[in-house]
Amino acid sequence: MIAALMVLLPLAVAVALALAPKPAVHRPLAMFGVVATLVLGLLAVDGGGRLEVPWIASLGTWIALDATGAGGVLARVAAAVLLPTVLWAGARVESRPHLFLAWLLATLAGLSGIFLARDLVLFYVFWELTLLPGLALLAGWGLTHRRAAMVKYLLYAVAGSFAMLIAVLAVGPLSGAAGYRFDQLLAAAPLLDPLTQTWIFAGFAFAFAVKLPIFPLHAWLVDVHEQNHASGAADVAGTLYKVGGFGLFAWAIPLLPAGATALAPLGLALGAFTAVYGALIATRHAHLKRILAYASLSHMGVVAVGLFSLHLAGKTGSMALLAAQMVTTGGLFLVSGMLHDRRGSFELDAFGGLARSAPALAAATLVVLFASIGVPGLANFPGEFLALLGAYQAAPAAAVLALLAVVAAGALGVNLYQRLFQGEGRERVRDVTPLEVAVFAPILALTLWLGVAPAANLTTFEREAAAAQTVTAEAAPVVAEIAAAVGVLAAGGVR
Amino acid sequence: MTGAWSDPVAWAALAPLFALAGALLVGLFGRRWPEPLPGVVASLAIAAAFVVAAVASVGLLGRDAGVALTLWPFLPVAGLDVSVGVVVDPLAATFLLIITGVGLLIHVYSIDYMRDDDGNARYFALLNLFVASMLVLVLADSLVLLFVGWEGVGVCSYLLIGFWYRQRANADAGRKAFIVNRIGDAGFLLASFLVAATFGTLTIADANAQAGSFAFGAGVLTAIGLLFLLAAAGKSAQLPLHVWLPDAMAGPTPVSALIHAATMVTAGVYLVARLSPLYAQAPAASAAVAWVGALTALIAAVAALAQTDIKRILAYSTVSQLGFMFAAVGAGAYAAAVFHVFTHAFFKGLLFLAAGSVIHALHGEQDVRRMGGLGRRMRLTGSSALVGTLAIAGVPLLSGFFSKEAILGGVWNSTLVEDYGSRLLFALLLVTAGLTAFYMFRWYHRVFCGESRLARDVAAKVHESPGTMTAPLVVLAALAAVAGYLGLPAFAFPNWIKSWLAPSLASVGALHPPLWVEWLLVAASVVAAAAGLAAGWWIYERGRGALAERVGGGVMGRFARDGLGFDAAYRAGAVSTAEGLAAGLAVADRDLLDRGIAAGVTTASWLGRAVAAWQSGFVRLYALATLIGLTALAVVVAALGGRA
Amino acid sequence: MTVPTEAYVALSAALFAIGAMGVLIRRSAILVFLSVELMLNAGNLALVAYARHWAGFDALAGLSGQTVVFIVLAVAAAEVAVGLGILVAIFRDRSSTDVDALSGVRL
Amino acid sequence: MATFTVLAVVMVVGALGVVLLRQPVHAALALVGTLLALAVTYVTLEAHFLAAIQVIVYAGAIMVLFLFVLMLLNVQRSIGPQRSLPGLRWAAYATAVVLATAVALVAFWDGRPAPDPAVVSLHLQGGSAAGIADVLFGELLLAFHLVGVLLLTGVVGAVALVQRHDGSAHGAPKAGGPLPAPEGPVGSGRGRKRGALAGGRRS
Repeated sequence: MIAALMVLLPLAVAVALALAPKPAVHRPLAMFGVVATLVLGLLAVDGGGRLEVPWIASLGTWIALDATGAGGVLARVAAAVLLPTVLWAGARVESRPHLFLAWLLATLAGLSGIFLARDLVLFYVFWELTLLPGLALLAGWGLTHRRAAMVKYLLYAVAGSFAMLIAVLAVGPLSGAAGYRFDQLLAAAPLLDPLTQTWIFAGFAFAFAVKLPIFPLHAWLVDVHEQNHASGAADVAGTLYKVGGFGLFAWAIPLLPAGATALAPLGLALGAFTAVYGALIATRHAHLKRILAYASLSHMGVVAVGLFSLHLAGKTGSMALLAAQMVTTGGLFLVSGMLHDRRGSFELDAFGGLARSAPALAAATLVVLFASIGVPGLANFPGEFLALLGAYQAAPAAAVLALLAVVAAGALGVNLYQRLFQGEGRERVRDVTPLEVAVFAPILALTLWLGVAPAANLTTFEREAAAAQTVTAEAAPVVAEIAAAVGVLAAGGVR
Repeated sequence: MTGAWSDPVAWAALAPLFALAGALLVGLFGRRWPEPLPGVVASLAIAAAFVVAAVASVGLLGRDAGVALTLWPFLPVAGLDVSVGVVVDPLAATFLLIITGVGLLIHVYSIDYMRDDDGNARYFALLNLFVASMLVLVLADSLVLLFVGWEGVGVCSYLLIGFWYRQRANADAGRKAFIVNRIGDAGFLLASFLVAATFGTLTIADANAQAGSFAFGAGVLTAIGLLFLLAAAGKSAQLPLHVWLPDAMAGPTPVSALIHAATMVTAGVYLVARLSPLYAQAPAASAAVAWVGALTALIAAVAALAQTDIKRILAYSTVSQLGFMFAAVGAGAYAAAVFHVFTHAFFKGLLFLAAGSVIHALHGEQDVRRMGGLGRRMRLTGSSALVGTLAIAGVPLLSGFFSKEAILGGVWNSTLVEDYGSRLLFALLLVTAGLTAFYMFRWYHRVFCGESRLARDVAAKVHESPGTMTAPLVVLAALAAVAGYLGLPAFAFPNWIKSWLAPSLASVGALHPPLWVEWLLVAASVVAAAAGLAAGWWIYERGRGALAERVGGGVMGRFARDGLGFDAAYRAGAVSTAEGLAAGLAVADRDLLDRGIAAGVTTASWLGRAVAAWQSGFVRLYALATLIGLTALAVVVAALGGRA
Repeated sequence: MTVPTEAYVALSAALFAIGAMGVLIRRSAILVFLSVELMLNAGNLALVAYARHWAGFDALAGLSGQTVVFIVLAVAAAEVAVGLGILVAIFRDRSSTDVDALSGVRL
Repeated sequence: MATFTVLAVVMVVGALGVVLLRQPVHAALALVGTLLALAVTYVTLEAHFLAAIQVIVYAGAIMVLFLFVLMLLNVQRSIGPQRSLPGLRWAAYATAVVLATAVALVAFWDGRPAPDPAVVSLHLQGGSAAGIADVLFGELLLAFHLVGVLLLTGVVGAVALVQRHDGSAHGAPKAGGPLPAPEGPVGSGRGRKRGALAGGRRS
């Protein structure tokens, strides 16, 4: 029931915001929505966060939600990151702020749905629904070339969704599962023959790769970020919506272990390449948001590497990194909004020497930036370390390549800091305002918390990863049997 | 090795917390405090850390095992069970004392050195944060936590080198240090992954214990050792990753003293010493460590000969001395290496602080060609610097002599790298020792002796530094003079430090040559130091300096001054390769991927328009199309003979 | 001798084709309409012809076929009413019944 | 056979007249001829009721309606001289010939046995009104009702289409006559309609 509220409450608040007459209530209402969702998420940690109600009986779909697992952690982090975002957007968005906030809340509702859904069809529905707020934020508040960015985004998203829809439609009937609930699918889908699994997995993986995103399906990401509203708040929503990694972790890999095994080498290669690719390309750009987009692409490469290692530590680490980058990349996008506030531009050439007149801003940015490049003790490190550790066990070469990306990301981080904050300052800019302090506070707190005491989250992630691993191990002999049978049949056919 | 908070030794775990608390206090509020307060608060934090370190060290006396304390779980994943935990043992305690002790002196020194700098609070916050990271590094019980400190000191070093970030060169130097360190860090991570894959643990003690069960010289141990060598080379500025340290002199001089002489750069030595049971099983990796160290020592000493910046000479000297330590840990003389870390912290910290005092007096002048004769105007600084110079040169009965002799003897007698040319290593180090004496004599002479070559306006204002700056100099000079007596030559005298460190370090068998050989080794190092000093005296005091400067001005001299061409090679090789790759990928991303997809979209919409052109609005055309379709159907049916 | 059904169908096909031809080559909407009527009747002829044919094999088929023709007649009447109405409306708007002139009227 | 041949010739000639005659009234009269011949053909096919209906409804009512509209609109001039779709004429001829041939061939190649005329007569009952009524009010009752609804809708639709919206239903059109006024003052009703059509074009 609490899990259902985590979806419904932000949705209701979003509707209320869209209809609310008085500007004075908009920001408190939005804040209430996010805080209440966060509190619900925290309440749902033990047991109270599960729900199972039949939905469309003839299709075998369920309204099944669970806030106690890995998705619950991500949903909570997403809500926590939206807290400063709503605060910031409420003050920074000038035209129709209540609608902007409403779409942010709708994003939160959709994300809760994606993370909590324990029914594949329900997951798919939320997956698609959450596309709308992102598009609306881009369409309603984007910059000059938003149209092109939107079309691109939509094309990629629809192509991915189409692949996933086919996969969803295939996995149920082909496996003969009793329904689309996760446990029902888990009882049947891993027993599919490896070839079928590979095809279905490919469908899922395509959709998830678009949303991760990884090379070569990433072209939409940069344009969308560049064209989003200058406050950076919409970019945070976009960052939170990078749920491809979660899809792989929670659905594709556990349900289709043989397919995952078959395609893991490709995923490892593409992920490692993406990591290096994003980090290197980011150094060639001079537009702050494009740099952040490419840098986060690099993170997603590491996430993919960790997941496709199919190693316990790798998968666990990928989820931790996903949660951490919500905070750090999201935080950096908010910083980009603050910087845009001061200089009216995202071009790096417009900056330099800001640390002199805005030392607190520089320090806070530095913490988030260093967290983002994986400095230990801060948010991204545990995830990055474990993801690469897992990757090393599966494919040392991929880990080495991804480590190059870590080096390159470090170079990128210090380059960026130097061009923004160091050097001879031009005219003075103001240091952090009280609002910005309030925006930074949760970001920094989360950054430190995820970096210093990640154990509780990691345990949750690992439990889920390990459960899937057990199923894989149990299914393995069956899969081998089926494979052998297929081999015999094929041989007979040849004869 | 278990511990509880009731054990005073475990209180050492509080040391980084004190430093961290100081960093937070000063960092958050220090900007609004009146001038000396940030420095005082920061110094008090370090003093508190020093006290618990001292208590812990005293508590450890007479025990044969350290104290371990697990604080909270960190990465409880995949059976690794990494937690935030500390180990306080003699090795850690030694480093704790060095870090907090020298750190405290440098904090005090900085109060006046950094007076009137508008980044005062930031400076002390970062200095405290640095100490905290360094303490985490040496206290860590697992490779992961060690890496937390490892990167933490890198980050603080980056920020402190680029402390005066308004000059581009300073910020660039910080960036360079960070990136080069990051390369080493990649090695550290890879090594950790290999450790996890091989031993199934990331706890240092467990890994060391398991390494003992592997065959002597096992390939995987060698691989781990080499990867950790990469990490250590990055942090300790060893070949080929030494290039950042000379540039790191862009930071404030006390920072150079603390980070780039006394503490952070010794982290690589600490790492190898901490993993000594593993290295003791991997002779090839150990030999690599020793050879990297010896070559670095020689090359850096040669580069130091030609430098003209008062701090760059000391920086190359540091690289060179770190090479000595690496040669020692590589050769299995772990205690000798740690001993040299110990003494080096004093005399190199002293030399840097003396240099800082000079720079302070000369209002920023750093070129030794425009100094000279300062010993008469700054007596305290000059005499302390003399003690430091003689100590590092290896003059008998000063601390550097004992630790350097221990290293030379350890290398000569090494069984671990006996098959990898230990005698040649010894020769290299002996030559380097001579060079060290020579270039340090040059440094001292050019700054403090002879005619004054100061610019006139500067000369008028030269003054001795205030007491908060000279007091640390005096303390360090005293320590640099006497610290060596903790480690008298082991073959003839009681060597206290070796037995103190014994529980923490692997014991590697050493050759035991006849006593006269041992004495001969001592004599050799005395001769090397004497020869170096004599050559310096002959060239610089007896007026042959012009000759030397002419040689230095030639091609070879320029080559040496530019650090033997490493920077240029990296710029031409790695940096431009990476930049070219990035440029290529960026172009590919835009032109191939983005435009390619855009072209697909354009084609689709062109097709759409082409098909839309059929919808002309002419009803009769539609009718024709319909009719043609019907006709085609009829023709097909007819062609099939009416059986459709 | 009975005329074979095939002959009627062939005649129906010819009428249908001529009607279609008319739809295509006449530009006056009224004449297009007349041609459409011709096509409808060609279809009716085929229906009646086959109604007679199948009446030889099935008791109900013949009359059913003829009844369908009756319904087609009724539908044609409705169609004419609406069609001519549209025609008049267009003529009022354009003072012409040229179907090509209506090419702008499209989605 | 002779009867059929005569009727066929009459009908084809009439049909060609509909398609090819320049004067719309002539074409309409040619269609009337064709439909009357068709009615006779129905008689030869033993569909007497249909033949009667054909004469009354088609050749009578519907064609009268056509002629009435022709007169009303008074379209004497053939449509303008420009040919908007030049190749269409020949495409139409060719397609029509191919279609007719193909369908005829299909019909002939089918090769079904001819029915027994006696059985045919028995079952068709001469195509009487009673026989058709049996089917219409039995098997096809629903269709019958739907046709009723359709007719009603057609009537309503026709009225709605022809009705003027500007309230001047009885007033003379302001710009009547065969030639439209390309510019100038436009009647409000016409203006609104043109607007509607033009709007459709844009979307």
